[in-house]
Amino acid sequence: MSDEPTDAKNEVVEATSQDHAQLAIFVEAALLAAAEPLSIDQLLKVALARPQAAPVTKSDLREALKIITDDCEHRGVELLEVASGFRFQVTQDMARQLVGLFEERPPRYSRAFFETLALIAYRQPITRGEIEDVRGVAVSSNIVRSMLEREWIRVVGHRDVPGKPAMFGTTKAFLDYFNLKTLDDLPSLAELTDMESLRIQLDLPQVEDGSSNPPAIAGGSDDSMSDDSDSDAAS
Amino acid sequence: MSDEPTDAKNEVVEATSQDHAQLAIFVEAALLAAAEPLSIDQLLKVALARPQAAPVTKSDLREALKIITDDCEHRGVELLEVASGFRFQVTQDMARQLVGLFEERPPRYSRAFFETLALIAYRQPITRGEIEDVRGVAVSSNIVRSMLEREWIRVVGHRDVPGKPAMFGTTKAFLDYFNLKTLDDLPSLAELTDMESLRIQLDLPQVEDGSSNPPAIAGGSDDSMSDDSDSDAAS
Amino acid sequence: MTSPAQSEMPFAIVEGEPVTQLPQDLYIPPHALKVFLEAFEGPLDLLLYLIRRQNLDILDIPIADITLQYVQYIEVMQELQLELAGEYLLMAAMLAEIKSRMLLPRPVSEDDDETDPRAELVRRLQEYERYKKAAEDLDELPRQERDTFDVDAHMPEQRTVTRLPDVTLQELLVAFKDVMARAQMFANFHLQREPLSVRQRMGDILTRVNADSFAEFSELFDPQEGRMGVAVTFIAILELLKEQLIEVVQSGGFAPIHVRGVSGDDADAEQTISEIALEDD
Repeated sequence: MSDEPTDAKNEVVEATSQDHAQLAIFVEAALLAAAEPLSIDQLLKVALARPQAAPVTKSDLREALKIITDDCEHRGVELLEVASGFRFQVTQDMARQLVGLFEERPPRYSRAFFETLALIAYRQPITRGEIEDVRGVAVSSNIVRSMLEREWIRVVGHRDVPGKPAMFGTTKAFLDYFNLKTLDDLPSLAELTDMESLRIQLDLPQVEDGSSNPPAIAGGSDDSMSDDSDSDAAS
Repeated sequence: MSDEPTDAKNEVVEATSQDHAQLAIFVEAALLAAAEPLSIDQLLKVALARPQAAPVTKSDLREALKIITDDCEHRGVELLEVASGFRFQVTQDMARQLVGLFEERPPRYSRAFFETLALIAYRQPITRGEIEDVRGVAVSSNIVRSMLEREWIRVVGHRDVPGKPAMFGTTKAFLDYFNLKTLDDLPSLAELTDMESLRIQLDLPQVEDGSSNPPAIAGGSDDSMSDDSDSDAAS
Repeated sequence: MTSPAQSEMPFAIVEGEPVTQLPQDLYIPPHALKVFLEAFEGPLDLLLYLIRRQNLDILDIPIADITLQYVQYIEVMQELQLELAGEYLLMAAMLAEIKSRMLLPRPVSEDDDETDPRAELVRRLQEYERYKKAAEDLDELPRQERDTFDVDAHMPEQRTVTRLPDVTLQELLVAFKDVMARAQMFANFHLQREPLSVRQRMGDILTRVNADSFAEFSELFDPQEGRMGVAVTFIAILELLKEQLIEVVQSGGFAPIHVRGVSGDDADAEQTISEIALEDD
């Protein structure tokens, strides 16, 4: 059967558009199931490996790929040819709509992070070695680095001891984040005794999330009466 | 929106079939882009997170999912609802055609593996000792470990007997892998051909949506008042 | 009921040929027999095979015949030096016991199944067969990676906004309190570091475990001693293990860990069981 059906030979069964539509379904499934892009050669190999493989040529495959491309016009995915072959890809437009899919919940800082930050805030200026002395364990470089990156701490000098270790202190950005005017506004340990009053007093920063959609959520909960009964049964 | 259009309010924009078709395109892209199945709740969250989100309800989403299902009728992929949500997958028919695509053979599991898995699935919560009682041989640690690693089973509690052995139950990932929505979808157990005195009763746990197993177990023993007459005779 | 004549029943099929006798002069490739015998998932599976192969009624097992066949399998396995799980020998003993009880005159109420010595065996066989079947059903369910495949579309690169964790002042304060409290603890610890020496702890542990009885691993630790105390105990246990003065045993993957002192050998329980089994033959 091979590559190019010669016009002369009528014996050669020529693939009809019906066949091409069938092939397109197969190619679509193959591209969606494959982890990597597939080249025409790979597609040909896979097509010929089918249990009852109808003979297929590369030009048949190109026809099928064209059908898929046209079919994608009104979909959120498109057929894309990249260096190593063809693959399905979410359109740029749609990708922007899918932000909610990949929005990670912000990670939480470790206990080590909080303790280190607290020591820097309350005992500044302080060296890493001194933090380690109090905590009884080594302080990971990652923790210090992430605080420096957030610009919550800075190097305020060097202790005049062997090795000249850096001394850390908090920044203005740190005060801003916690809505503090000066370090004196940091709560004292004594204040911890009454958690309730603490919470009121502190005006803890709310998570500002501009993108929350109050109207949409309201709309959703409007329907919840009727919806919930459904979803109970469903899930 | 769609479910209960209040006749009075004309201001309420009703989702048209046009809107549902648009939503279907979005949902299709979301499911294709997501690595895991997405539940209705997750889809709703993602739909509402769109930059210019039109209000969307769960019933709108169900309409969209229906459109997608219909659309798949003539494709090599299908929309399936499994335990943790909806996902696209290659149809079984098409999967057989795709043999040439995958070099690796699918993972094979031993009989011991499946017998252990079956006991956990049908008799959960169950301890290792109880599995061994039925099978008449020791359960290898490797089998249990590989099930835990695949996250097909998990420890759902500890039996209140000496040694406090762990009780195992299956996970949503297990159901997902076997294309099941709930434990009720498992093939039913063979009937016992009974001698008069043999009354082996199976306590198939109910699948409580969302709620994890431990409370279900507690519930089980709560119910014991009514059940005990049976189960006493059993085990 | 068919009376199963042993001569007609091959106890193994090797390369298509039925084998009705123990291989004595005839050479059978041991690996072939090994593969065949290893296909059984345990004594219940082997028994079920023997029963099903002869279309016997599971509710009315001819115990004498089955026991004979079963024991022959066990012998072949032992001859091939297959690693024979203790459960096989236990089952042989159980069959022997049922057999002897069957020989005793039955109580008057003949039809009362409760008194049938086979009842418990039948119950176990049925239950096992039930889950054996369930396992086969499970294996046949269409599943990912074999019967269907996940599909995926590529997601174009997105400028992802990594959200940074939120921190409250309260969390900071609590962390400060914790770390200061711990520093206090460390200060105390400095005063009493001496008594927590590893060597002394090793001695303490050795007096608590002895060769005759196990001590539970977790009981060796005293939470009251704090983290350093626990650490010292742990180091002491490791040291004792290294010096082979104790052994640590866990019966299974998630079972509790036990510790005992090392001494002579353990009695061989399997030996006794296999003697019972063969004695009865």
